[in-house]
Amino acid sequence: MPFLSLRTAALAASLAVGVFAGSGTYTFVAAQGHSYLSDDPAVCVNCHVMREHYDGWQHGSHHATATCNDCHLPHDSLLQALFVKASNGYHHGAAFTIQDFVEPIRIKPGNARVLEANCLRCHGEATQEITAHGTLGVPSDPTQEADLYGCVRCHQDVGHGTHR
Amino acid sequence: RNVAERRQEAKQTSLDLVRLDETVVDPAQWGKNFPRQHDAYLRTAERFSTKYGGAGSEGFAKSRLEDDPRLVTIFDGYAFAIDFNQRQGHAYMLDDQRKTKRVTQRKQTGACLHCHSSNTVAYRELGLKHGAPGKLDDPFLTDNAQKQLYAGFEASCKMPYDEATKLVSHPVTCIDCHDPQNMALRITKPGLLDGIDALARSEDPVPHLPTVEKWRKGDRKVRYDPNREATRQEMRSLVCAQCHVEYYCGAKATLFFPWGKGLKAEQIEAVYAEYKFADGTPFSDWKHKRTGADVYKAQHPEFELWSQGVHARSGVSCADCHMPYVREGAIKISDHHVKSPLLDVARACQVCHRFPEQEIQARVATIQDRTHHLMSRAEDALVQLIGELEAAKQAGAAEAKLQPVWALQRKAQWRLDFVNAENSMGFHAPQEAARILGEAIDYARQGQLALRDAK
Amino acid sequence: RNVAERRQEAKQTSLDLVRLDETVVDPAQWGKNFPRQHDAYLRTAERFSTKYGGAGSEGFAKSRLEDDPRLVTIFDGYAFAIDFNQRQGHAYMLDDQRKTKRVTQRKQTGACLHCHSSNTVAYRELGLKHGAPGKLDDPFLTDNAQKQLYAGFEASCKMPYDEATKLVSHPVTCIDCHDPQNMALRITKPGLLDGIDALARSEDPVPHLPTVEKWRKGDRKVRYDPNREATRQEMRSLVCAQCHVEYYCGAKATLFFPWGKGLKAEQIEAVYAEYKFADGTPFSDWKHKRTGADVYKAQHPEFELWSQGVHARSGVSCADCHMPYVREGAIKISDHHVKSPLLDVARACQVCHRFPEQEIQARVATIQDRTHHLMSRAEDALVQLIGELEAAKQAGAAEAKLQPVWALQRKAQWRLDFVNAENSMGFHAPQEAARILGEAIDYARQGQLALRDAK
Ligand code: HEC
Ligand code: HEC
Ligand code: HEC
Ligand code: HEC
Ligand code: HEC
Ligand code: HEC
Ligand code: HEC
Ligand code: HEC
Ligand code: HEC
Ligand code: HEC
Ligand code: HEC
Ligand code: HEC
Ligand code: HEC
Ligand code: HEC
Ligand SMILES: [Ca+2]
Ligand SMILES: [Ca+2]
Repeated sequence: MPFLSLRTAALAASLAVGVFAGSGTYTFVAAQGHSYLSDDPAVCVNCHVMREHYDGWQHGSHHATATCNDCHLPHDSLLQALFVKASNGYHHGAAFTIQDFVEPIRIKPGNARVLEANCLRCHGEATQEITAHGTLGVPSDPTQEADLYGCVRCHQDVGHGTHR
Repeated sequence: RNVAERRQEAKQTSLDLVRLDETVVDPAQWGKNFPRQHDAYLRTAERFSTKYGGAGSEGFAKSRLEDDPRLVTIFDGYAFAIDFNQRQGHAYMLDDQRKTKRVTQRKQTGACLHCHSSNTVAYRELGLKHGAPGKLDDPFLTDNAQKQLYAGFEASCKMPYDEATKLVSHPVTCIDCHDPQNMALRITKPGLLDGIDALARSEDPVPHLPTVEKWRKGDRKVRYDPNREATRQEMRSLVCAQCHVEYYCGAKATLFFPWGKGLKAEQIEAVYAEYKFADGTPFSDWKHKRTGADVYKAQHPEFELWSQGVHARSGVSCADCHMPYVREGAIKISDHHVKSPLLDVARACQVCHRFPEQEIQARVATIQDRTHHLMSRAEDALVQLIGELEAAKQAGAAEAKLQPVWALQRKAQWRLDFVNAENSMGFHAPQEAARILGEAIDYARQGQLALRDAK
Repeated sequence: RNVAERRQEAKQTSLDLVRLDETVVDPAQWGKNFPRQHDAYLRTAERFSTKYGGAGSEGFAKSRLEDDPRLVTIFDGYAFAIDFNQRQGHAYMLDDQRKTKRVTQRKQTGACLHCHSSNTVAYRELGLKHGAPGKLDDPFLTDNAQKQLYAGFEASCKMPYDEATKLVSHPVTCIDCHDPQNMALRITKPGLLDGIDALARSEDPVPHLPTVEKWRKGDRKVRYDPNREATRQEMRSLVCAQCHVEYYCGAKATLFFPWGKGLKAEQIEAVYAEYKFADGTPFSDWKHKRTGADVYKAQHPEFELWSQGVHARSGVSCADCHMPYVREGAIKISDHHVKSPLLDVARACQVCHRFPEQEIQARVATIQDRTHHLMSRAEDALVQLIGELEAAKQAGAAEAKLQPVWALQRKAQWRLDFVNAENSMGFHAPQEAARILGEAIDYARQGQLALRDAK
């Protein structure tokens, strides 16, 4: 996965904070964007649009072993985690308020990369042989949908149970 | 709208302004309690088109006869040769029926109304007039109410269309699909209640209707009744199967769904082949004008074709695709603007299929184009057979020589029509549609061969 | 086993006991570093059968001719009428080829070996002998290595089979699919390298090969080379497409894959229809013995049919189903026992399809039964045409009258064979298989009609 340099991350994080401090404050507070600062899955459902994903997670195979943030936040550096948290928190809060997101909600390529890194964080040993000659992961061709590849191409239901 | 408003909305989903009961037909009344569903319901009056769907599909005429004049030859002698159009929204169903030349220029019975109007109450009122027991506000599932329904249904089938149509005033409405007490889905049309019972008694595997399979394993003493047995997910298809099915509804027998041997094209054909009218004559829809063959007419077997597809097997219902959930504020409701899913791929398909909209559209187009292409091939073969059969008849061929060729025309025509009359252009079960067309081609060509060999 | 033991195992997955390079053909050597893959690879010698798959499918004879004698009529005059068997595991490919009566009783060229042996090294050695530059241990993707490969390939195609087969000693092995340096997949067979380039230059949409679509948008100066362009996921199908494809490999031209117009049955037919051999004669595989028609032979177009299906469009590769991941101890690897997925539905299908195994088997059976049924119908039609055409010829019909009927036999036969020679009984693209068969029926019957009309 592409490595966010510390400097970029720090810069971006402070930028994001700046935005929250300004026009984003109402949104962030009202839409309970601070949910992102907790590791408790229950806080994600402060937004009703996260209800299905929460319910799905409760029925999913990883319910006992992984919470939302174990899969959806980067774990290689605290700063990066904070940055993703802040930018997702801001983005989702804004999206929720303006209601400009498209349903069904779909994970975005950047976050899919984060997700896959987390699969490997826990299952890296088990999969080392199949990943030895290159990641299964996000395709080199940007025109391809990221979620068609990688672990989730087959294990789509590990996080949230079956969709169909 | 801001977040505070949205919270508010979340709580306002079901108003209780009007007391709904078994006598309220007018959807506007129901709409007072359920404004969102009602608003969408009204939008079935909007016109749209997709490549092969909707009223006047892209590049096709609204009149299916103008669009494909071969159909005039194929239906010659039958009402469908005068007037046959692309379907459109539910709002039009009653009007379109009243205005079609099939009704204005041909005699039809009240049976037609079974699928083109809100008749739950109309049937019961008529039933009461014909001596059925109880009162109109008896709950629908009581014995009395059911007797009213059936008595009215049967009486209406015996009335001339012009008279019967005066008994109704709405296209399908809330009460035909919903229990006014709790909005649960329910089946109100006798055609389906009888049809599904016949299906339950057949041997045909129905993996997509698990409660039918379950009923078969029981003692079978009480008939299969979807209102008692069916799961919610099954009901999400069965409410549509009240109408989107093959049927017989001519003057010689009460309307019925021919499912006693199963739902496949050849199983339905076999039911008709064995069927005798009350007067002892063998079943047929009409005598083909040019060839003299007794032939069958297939109408919109959406439920039957869907039954053969992988969606049905996977438990995907009609409502999942044609009435997908839409978010209204904090809650999700069913989109009561029943329409082509291709107009709303995000909600109708992408909840299950993680592919871009363009890709999903392309998949459907691939399936439909294949069907369309093969169907055209089958039509060519059938039209050639009809032409040659007509010529042989005119040349004075003996009936004994024509008989086996008629049988082949009947088989070919039935299969072609099964796919053509179905409204998804093969999408509901792609391989099955192609298989049926392959057989249609075979029988039509065999007919042509038989004619030459008979000479 | 406890966690510590599992950890232990995890580290032992990739041993480094042997130095692998471009000269190591023997899989046992590779197996020292990759014992799990090698063990499974050896198990391709196991025999099995499913309803329609494997060697001697359930209820079907191992000999496809015994199983269905109509094929003897259909292939009359060609080697396939003498000997044609169910496929079996990879372990048998070289042996089965050496022993088939198609080789022992007919003259064949070395081209046959392209898909039945490990020839990556054999080609290069032969190429070096024929003057290609460089050395045998040049990395495979270097210019020199590629020149060796092509020179050897072409030389081998000109050799008689008996001589060429002495150059090889293994069925497909590790080196034919893998780079010895890093085990990445690679394409080593010239047939595919040329074929996919021809495909890239065609107009046919290939949504399942995104890098081909991408290449088409570029300047096209350098030819499409899967070893440079293809994604890993594409490679998981392309390594199989080295062999599981339709081809020409007779004496009159070097082996080629006919993809210059696309991958659909009629596009391949169009390539053949335009093709002229070096001596100027039009393309055909053989002259049908009974009818005199010049006809084409289809062989195992698995890649082509898969390309038309929804799995290909969804990015599901051959390896996903035929070499699913298995967990061995603490690690997961690709199952190198390449076989029918129906023998391991849990791994091959159920990660993606969360339905019970029985349900998945039933879905496949439904698709395959439909195909089988329609195929049988098409065969009947074709065999009748052949019989009547033979009779007409014997009765002395003029060639001018036979010509159009021959064309129809060719079309019908090509389509029937396309589905029959394909090895999934329609599963790889159910609707497409049925469409092709529908056309086969039409052309066969049209041939019969033409014969009668010509009289
Ligand atoms: C075991 C890992 C895991 C856990 C734990 C997890 N998820 Fe997910 N999440 C996934 C996967 C896998 C996907 C699907 C990505 C795909 O299919 O491309 C996903 C997708 C999503 C999506 C986007 C919807 C979509 O289908 O693309 C949302 C929203 C989401 N998760 C929210 C949550 C929330 C909220 C929680 C905690 C309640 C949570 N996730 C817990 C693995 C996980
Ligand atoms: C402020 C309301 C809100 C909260 C709280 C919330 N989400 Fe979301 N989330 C949204 C909205 C709105 C979207 C859709 C954004 C879009 O598609 O543009 C979304 C989308 C997502 C996605 C997929 C889209 C992407 O950008 O990849 C993931 C994954 C996700 N949320 C995870 C979480 C997790 C984990 C939590 C709790 C830690 C959480 N969400 C809490 C509103 C929220
Ligand atoms: C926080 C650690 C963690 C993360 C992150 C995680 N897993 Fe797991 N996963 C586990 C544990 C623990 C188990 C159950 C124990 C076991 O059998 O190994 C498990 C079980 C599984 C299983 C077997 C059960 C099943 O659902 O079939 C699969 C497959 C799997 N994980 C795939 C994934 C994928 C794919 C991802 C990323 C989307 C992922 N995991 C993310 C820890 C994790
Ligand atoms: C092409 C499909 C496919 C892809 C891609 C894939 N897997 Fe799997 N995975 C499987 C199958 C099939 C199994 C079951 C193997 C078995 O039962 O022997 C499996 C098993 C597993 C297991 C073990 C589950 C158990 O029962 O202990 C884990 C963990 C896992 N996969 C994680 C991953 C991760 C992480 C990735 C990405 C690097 C990944 N998989 C990519 C198909 C896939
Ligand atoms: C998996 C999704 C799906 C399911 C389930 C499904 N359909 Fe459809 N249906 C479609 C698609 C796609 C079309 C083609 C629409 C078009 O061409 O615009 C279609 C077309 C139709 C049409 C013609 C619509 C038009 O606008 O021309 C009717 C009527 C219809 N379906 C009824 C039904 C009924 C009744 C059922 C259940 C028995 C059903 N469908 C189940 C997806 C579905
Ligand atoms: C009472 C009978 C009846 C019931 C119940 C019924 N339909 Fe219809 N449907 C019709 C008729 C009649 C038409 C054609 C109206 C016309 O063309 O005037 C139609 C048209 C349609 C169309 C075409 C819409 C368009 O705009 O082109 C679709 C899609 C459809 N129905 C789907 C469904 C689904 C899904 C259900 C169940 C949720 C259902 N129908 C229930 C009788 C019914
Ligand atoms: C079993 C249910 C059912 C019965 C009985 C029925 N219809 Fe329909 N009708 C439908 C459905 C569903 C559609 C929409 C699908 C289509 O157009 O194929 C439809 C469409 C129509 C249309 C619009 C499209 C067209 O064909 O021109 C007309 C007009 C029509 N019906 C007239 C009649 C008449 C007249 C009768 C009685 C002879 C009749 N219907 C009986 C269910 C039924
Ligand atoms: C052709 C059949 C049909 C008609 C007519 C119909 N509905 Fe529905 N309705 C459905 C189906 C299918 C559902 C989904 C039920 C379920 O999932 O159990 C539904 C669900 C509902 C619900 C439950 C919430 C939701 O949206 O899922 C309400 C409320 C409702 N309908 C109101 C109405 C009203 C008011 C009318 C008349 C204006 C109406 N319906 C007409 C088929 C119909
Ligand atoms: C509720 C879930 C669901 C919905 C909604 C749904 N599908 Fe499917 N679809 C499935 C399942 C399940 C399969 C069977 C294969 C599988 O198990 O993934 C399938 C298979 C397919 C296939 C391949 C099978 C075939 O018949 O060719 C196509 C194409 C397809 N769907 C298109 C659509 C389209 C277009 C829509 C919307 C109009 C749609 N689907 C809506 C679940 C769904
Ligand atoms: C989605 C799963 C899937 C994919 C992808 C797939 N196949 Fe298959 N294949 C099957 C099934 C299922 C059968 C039928 C097996 C049987 O009848 O036992 C089959 C049959 C076969 C057979 C005959 C096997 C036998 O034992 O008789 C061959 C050879 C084959 N496939 C090769 C390929 C090739 C080459 C590709 C890629 C171009 C491919 N398959 C892609 C599922 C798949
Ligand atoms: C070098 C050519 C070659 C390559 C590469 C190749 N195959 Fe084969 N395959 C064959 C031949 C030849 C046979 C038949 C052997 C026989 O019957 O003697 C065969 C047989 C099979 C069978 C039937 C097995 C059985 O036991 O019935 C399957 C399944 C199959 N191949 C799938 C694949 C898949 C999947 C790939 C790619 C991962 C692949 N093959 C790569 C040539 C090849
Ligand atoms: C383009 C690749 C390719 C070429 C060239 C090729 N084969 Fe095959 N052959 C295969 C594949 C793949 C199979 C397995 C699938 C099947 O049996 O249809 C196979 C199967 C066979 C079989 C076992 C099944 C049967 O047909 O009896 C024999 C024997 C055989 N080939 C002989 C030959 C001969 C002789 C030649 C040369 C005239 C030849 N092959 C050329 C790919 C090829
Ligand atoms: C017919 C083609 C074919 C042959 C022959 C073949 N492999 Fe593979 N192999 C594959 C495919 C496909 C993969 C999956 C690669 C990927 O996902 O990138 C694979 C993967 C591997 C991997 C990576 C780990 C894994 O299991 O996914 C190793 C190691 C490997 N093979 C070793 C071998 C050895 C050793 C041999 C010879 C005994 C061999 N292979 C023969 C097709 C083949
Ligand atoms: C890596 C994922 C994956 C694997 C492995 C896989 N499938 Fe599928 N399958 C799909 C997708 C994606 C579709 C297309 C419909 C959809 O989007 O769900 C599909 C569609 C289907 C369909 C309906 C389409 C059709 O062609 O009729 C059937 C049946 C099916 N799969 C059976 C199987 C069987 C049997 C196997 C194992 C031999 C298998 N699949 C393996 C992903 C997969
Ligand atoms: Ca009918
Ligand atoms: Ca060939």
